[in-house]
Amino acid sequence: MELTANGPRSRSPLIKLLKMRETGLIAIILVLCIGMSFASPYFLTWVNMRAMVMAFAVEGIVVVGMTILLISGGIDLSVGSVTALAMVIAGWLFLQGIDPWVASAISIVACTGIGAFMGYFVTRVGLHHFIVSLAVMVIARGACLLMTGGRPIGLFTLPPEFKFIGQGAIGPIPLVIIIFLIVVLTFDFMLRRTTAFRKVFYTGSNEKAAAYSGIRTKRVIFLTTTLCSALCGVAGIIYMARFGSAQPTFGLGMELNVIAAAVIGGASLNGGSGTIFGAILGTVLLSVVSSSLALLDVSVYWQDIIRGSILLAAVSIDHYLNKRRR
Amino acid sequence: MELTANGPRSRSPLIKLLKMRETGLIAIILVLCIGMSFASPYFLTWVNMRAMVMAFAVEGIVVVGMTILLISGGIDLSVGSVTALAMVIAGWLFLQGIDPWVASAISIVACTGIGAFMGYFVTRVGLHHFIVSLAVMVIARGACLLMTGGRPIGLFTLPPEFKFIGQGAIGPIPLVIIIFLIVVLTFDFMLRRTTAFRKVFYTGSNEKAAAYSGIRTKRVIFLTTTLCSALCGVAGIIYMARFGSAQPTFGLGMELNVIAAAVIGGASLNGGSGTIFGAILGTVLLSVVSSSLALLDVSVYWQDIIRGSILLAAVSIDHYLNKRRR
Amino acid sequence: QDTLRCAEGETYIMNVMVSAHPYWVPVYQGFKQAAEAFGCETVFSGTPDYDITKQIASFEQDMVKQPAGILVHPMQSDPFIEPINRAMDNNIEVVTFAADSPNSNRTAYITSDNLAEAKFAADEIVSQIGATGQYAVLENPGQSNHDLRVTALIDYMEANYPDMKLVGRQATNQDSTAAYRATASILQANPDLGAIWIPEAGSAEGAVAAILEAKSDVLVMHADITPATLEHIKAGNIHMALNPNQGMQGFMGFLSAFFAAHSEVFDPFNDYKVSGYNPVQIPFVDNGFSVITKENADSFDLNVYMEGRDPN
Amino acid sequence: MQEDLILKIVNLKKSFGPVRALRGVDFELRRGEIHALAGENGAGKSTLMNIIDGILQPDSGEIFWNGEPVSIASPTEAQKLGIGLVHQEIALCPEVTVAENIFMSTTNQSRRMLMDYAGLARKARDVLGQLADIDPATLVRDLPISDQQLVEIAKALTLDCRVLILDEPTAALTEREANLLFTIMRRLAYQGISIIYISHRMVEIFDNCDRVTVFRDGQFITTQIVAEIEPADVVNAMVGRVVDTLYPDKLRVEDASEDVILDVKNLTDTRRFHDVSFQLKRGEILGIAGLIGAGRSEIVKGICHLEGTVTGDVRLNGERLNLRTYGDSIRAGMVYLSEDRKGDGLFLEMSIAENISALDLGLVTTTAGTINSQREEALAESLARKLNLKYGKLSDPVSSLSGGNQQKVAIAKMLSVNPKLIFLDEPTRGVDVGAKAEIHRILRSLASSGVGIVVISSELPELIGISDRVLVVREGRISGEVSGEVMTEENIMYLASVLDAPQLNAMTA
Ligand SMILES: Nc1ncnc2c1ncn2[C@@H]1O[C@H](COP(=O)(O)OP(=O)(O)OP(=O)(O)O)[C@@H](O)[C@H]1O
Ligand SMILES: Nc1ncnc2c1ncn2[C@@H]1O[C@H](COP(=O)(O)OP(=O)(O)OP(=O)(O)O)[C@@H](O)[C@H]1O
Ligand SMILES: O[C@@H]1[C@@H](O)[C@@H](O)CO[C@H]1O
Ligand SMILES: [Mg+2]
Ligand SMILES: [Mg+2]
Repeated sequence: MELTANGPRSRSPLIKLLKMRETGLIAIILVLCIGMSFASPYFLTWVNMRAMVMAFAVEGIVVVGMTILLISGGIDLSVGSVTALAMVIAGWLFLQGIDPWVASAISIVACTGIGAFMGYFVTRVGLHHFIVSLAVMVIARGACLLMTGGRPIGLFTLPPEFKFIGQGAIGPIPLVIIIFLIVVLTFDFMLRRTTAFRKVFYTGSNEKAAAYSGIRTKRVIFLTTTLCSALCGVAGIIYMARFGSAQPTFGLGMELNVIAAAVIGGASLNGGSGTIFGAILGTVLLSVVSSSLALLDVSVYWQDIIRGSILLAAVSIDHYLNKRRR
Repeated sequence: MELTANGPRSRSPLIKLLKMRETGLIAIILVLCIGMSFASPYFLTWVNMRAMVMAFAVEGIVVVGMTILLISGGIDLSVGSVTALAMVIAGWLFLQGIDPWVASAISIVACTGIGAFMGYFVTRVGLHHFIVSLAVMVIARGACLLMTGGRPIGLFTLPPEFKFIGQGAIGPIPLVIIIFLIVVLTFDFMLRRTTAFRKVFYTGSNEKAAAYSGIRTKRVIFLTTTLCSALCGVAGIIYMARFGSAQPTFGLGMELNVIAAAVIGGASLNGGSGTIFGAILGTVLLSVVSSSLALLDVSVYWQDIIRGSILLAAVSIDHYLNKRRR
Repeated sequence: QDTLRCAEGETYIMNVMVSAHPYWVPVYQGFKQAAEAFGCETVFSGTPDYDITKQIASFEQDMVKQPAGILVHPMQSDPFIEPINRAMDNNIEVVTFAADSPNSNRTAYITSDNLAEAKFAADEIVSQIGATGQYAVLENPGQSNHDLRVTALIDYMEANYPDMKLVGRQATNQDSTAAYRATASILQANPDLGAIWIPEAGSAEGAVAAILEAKSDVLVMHADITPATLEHIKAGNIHMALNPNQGMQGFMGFLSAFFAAHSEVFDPFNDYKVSGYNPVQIPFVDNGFSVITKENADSFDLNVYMEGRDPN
Repeated sequence: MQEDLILKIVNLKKSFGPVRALRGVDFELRRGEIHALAGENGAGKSTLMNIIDGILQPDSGEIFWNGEPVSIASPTEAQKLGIGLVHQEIALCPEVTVAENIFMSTTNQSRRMLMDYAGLARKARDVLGQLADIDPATLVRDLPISDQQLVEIAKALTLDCRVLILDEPTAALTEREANLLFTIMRRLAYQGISIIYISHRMVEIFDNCDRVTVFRDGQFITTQIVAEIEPADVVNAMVGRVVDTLYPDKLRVEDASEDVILDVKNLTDTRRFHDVSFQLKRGEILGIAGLIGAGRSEIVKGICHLEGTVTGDVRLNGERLNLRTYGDSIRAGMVYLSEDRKGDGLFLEMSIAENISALDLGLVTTTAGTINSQREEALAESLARKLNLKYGKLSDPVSSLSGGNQQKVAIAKMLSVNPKLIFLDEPTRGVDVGAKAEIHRILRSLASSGVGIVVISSELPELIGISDRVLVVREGRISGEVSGEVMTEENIMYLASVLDAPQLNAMTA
């Protein structure tokens, strides 16, 4: 299987592994984990691992959408509020007596519509993703407030089969993690291997050259923008099932986290490069650092300083390793 | 005087005005203001105007730094926490018995140092501004918490001459507004007219071309990064004098506001273009919208929706006007 | 006018930051109910943002409308000194609630006693799990009432129950995902954790999810309430919540501002006439707090409470 | 004569990872000479120039400036020595005006605090005036690529330099502009300035240069006095074998067909061209000539629906095309090779293979909709071989290739889809003589096999050499057509610029 987005090669698997853009990140995460497993006897337990993955799994779905959007040359600041809006719409509809599955489907369609709305302003009106998604971030948050009066919607009456999405497990593995893995693997595969997604790379790499290759770049950008919001919709529904409530203030500041994960994982803010696998590693890195600080009960007043420093160090080391390898 | 950053032309002043990138924004703001002065008898009062300008004046200083940084091709997510850190450092030093002017000077130097630190990672290590400033945003916020234990520092004992910076007025005009105007006019002039600042445009427009012309582009980027943090330092000190306290949680989310203002005002996220004048108009636009909603007692649950929609509409109209004019 | 009634158009404003936060809803209802009783107009105002300069701007814009009084939740105390004093100088009575600006000239300050809440929570934890055990806290550094709820509890434990050990202290800043992550880690590191105290409800939602998933038997207590935590109380997942009686904050807040604005009905035995201050000044009102348990939970459903009421 | 050497390079080496771009080259430049540097694509010419200009650092070797050993650490230092370089790839600031671009390094070194925009504009107009009619106040991003090339040259001319390096400056210029440039070059040389001139056009070298140095595969081969040798000697030294630099045979009269491949009627886009009608017959190669900005590119882009909205009638192989997008055009078998490979021709940071397959991913797609990387590599490899592409791995980014090799990738991309009709806009821009001959041969054989070939070229000898018929465009209209005997440079120039007779005379004088 190909593991770097660019460049189909056929070498030995080991050399391939060492040549991957992601190898540096994997190494850094491993070093952190090994360090942690000495520092805390609880780190390497199944329960801890499970909790750590649960903490980023749903956000990871949004990271997938953001990464694809970044590759196409876009960006989306509205992910946090659109995810919240997904919960709110579905929760609100459910309270109006609509079947939760139908409510969820409607909500995901609505989020997809929001993405299309942004895509329209970007590709037809010609505005920059940054400013359009910033406006939509504010509007979607406003819609959350309007629909809830600012009050979280308690959804304890959701049927157990529905809550199962967020709280159930198949064998020892929570369903949330399974959904996350399916989304990640699917899109990782599609992005590396399918013709349709290759156009995303062309468009992000040089939009004009892509247009001169007959690619309908506006459509590509429209679709990646829409996809990102649709995945926010999916994430919102899973959060709702998991927390049994819909929170209008959910996901404040999520955008920076999600973009950071993608960028740490090698996505370029100028478009044209990035991998799902890398972005998820970026998510894992951020998450391992946070969880470790909590596990070691580092003083709250020190945590941010340490967290920021580790982030900076990790990114620098990764950059250095990548530069050396090339 | 030249009013567009790019393109020295010599036409009649009227044609120049109509050709300015900023004309559309000015028109939009005027329309909003005229509408508001009908909608609310309070809008056009001196006190309301003063409150509105006071609400963005200090942040406007940060907008100046951000705009210059954007033009050079950078971005800074740490502005909010660095501004807070400026307050905290100066306040903390003052409580240790250091003269407030000296404490402020040290604090501004420290912020400048933070900027230089980021500049180092960007220009020497080769990381992206986004990720470096994100890490520093977290670190600086952590430093605020560490130095204050998370509690605001009350600085009631600041001498009145010092508080005068933030609370005093010369005639009817608050000193804060005067400082803001001086900073804006100075940097606007420098950016348009001085050879030193033209290099910022060249670097941001095409770093390679600038380097080929002998411009030390890394130094330019280093300096714009440093300048932006230094201006955060200045803003932090003014806030401290104005509030008579140092708030460790100050400026959360400020970065998006500040970047949005610059982008609305025509700064490109890809570098190479932007004006201080435009960015300040962007700030004014955002501020007028917020203030108007508050003044009209629009239901809080509707405010965000309206605010986001006006933002999107304004940017679209401005874009349309600019496209037509060219 | 010799009776306590508002003149035509006499208006009182309630000003807050993060204006869409549900916490304010019952406060404003109390404010409005009191105002209606005296024939007064009310306005709910403030900024949707968590931004001190914006709140100050909105406060100053409130002043432009010359209301009789403003009930304000100052996002931070000292930055409000100057605006509050200016309002007072302009004959606008300013009352603070839930958070104070003690060095300003505000007329009154209404709040639940955060120290008392913390003390109550500590005693309750000990009464449930005993005086020897482990506990943890989540916090939101920088918001003073939340800080107080946490630090006061820790101090009180240290002073009164030296065998209670604080094993986890994480900042989760009202974010349920962060709270989930932090709680999960604390549980991992401390299998014998007995209780957790959370100064607000947002983090409590994430914490409960982690505790349920870990199938752990930790006693959860928190301040404030949301529909989700309310359900958890009903289901027994959360032991109890301390709610700072928002209605009273609004009701007393209005009365304090209104009385101060109508001080002409009052001629007390002191020096107010010669010294020139307002005779109706109340430095501090403790509006008490309610304890929400499985038994009384039904009375704390905000959605039920708001049915048929106008939020504005 | 040792003392008149201004620049001397000894045994210079430079590698990019495994690629050894320079394997120990020598080079000598005399004061006041115009010294041509020739070599195949990827021979290392641009690399050496970038080293002389301080952009790249050599791995080893020495540089002597006026006999003194120097190390040139940056473009600023090169400028201080008096070295000016016109880059092969245009490097201008798009958001900045022409005037400011031209004086960028002057501004950089200036001790003045304030910008003198009026002065800049005036001086810019003076320099530009020698070359073209470009408003100094326009933003560079609004200029077509050929005008940008002129701005680049103007920029170098303002440098107060003692060594001026021109790396393929005429690749996008028509002869008129090129001749203006040569006049300026000779004047500068007369004033004692030394010029290094890189070009793949032998005519230019033999008409204008004093000496010529040849590199091959990163090695120095020879330096000769131009007057003493023939173009064939240079080509021989470059390629290491004798290349048939003649153009392929034209279409023989008896093979001429009446089948019309492309039939364009009354094509108009209101802004840039009007009422364009012409036909392309089976087997012929049609050339399009014109001055810079005449509208040649716009016309063919209009036919392909790449830009703008056009009205008119286009028939391909007799069928009326109803295109809505360029994608439709590609599917109909009609493709366009852009004149601006960097701007809209290539994905510089993507791999060679990915670039080549971009035009029709269907060719490398499995039935499941995934990319078949074996097939993708095979496609790239066969075209790379056909065009003699010099590369390391097919997975290398295109940006790591030399300019001429990048152009070959762009051509490979067009050929990948087996088109029915190709519009080639400056197809051999920057391509070396050997490869050029090969490309001409390929074009001819495609034409013979029934593929329609339309070539736009600013290099008239090439256009005449390869075309069976040439259309001349002037100000958005077809001003005439030449073929056979009358297909001469004079006639084409006349048709291209008849309204500009004085300049035509000056040029032919
Ligand atoms: N940045 C780079 N990274 C990797 N290889 C490079 C880089 N720049 C140049 N090369 C390689 O160095 C060799 C020499 O390139 P150079 O650009 O000097 O050729 P050139 O003689 O100027 O060719 P052309 O006539 O096509 O412009 C080529 O093989 C090229 O692929
Ligand atoms: N992006 C653009 N914006 C404005 N005008 C343009 C643009 N592109 C081209 N033009 C103008 O359109 C006309 C035709 O340009 P075109 O590129 O077709 O010329 P050409 O004959 O192909 O010559 P060359 O390619 O050698 O410059 C010119 O006047 C040119 O200045
Ligand atoms: O719990 C706090 C309240 O005490 C009030 O400060 C408003 O915000 C809530 O989160
Ligand atoms: Mg070259
Ligand atoms: Mg052209």
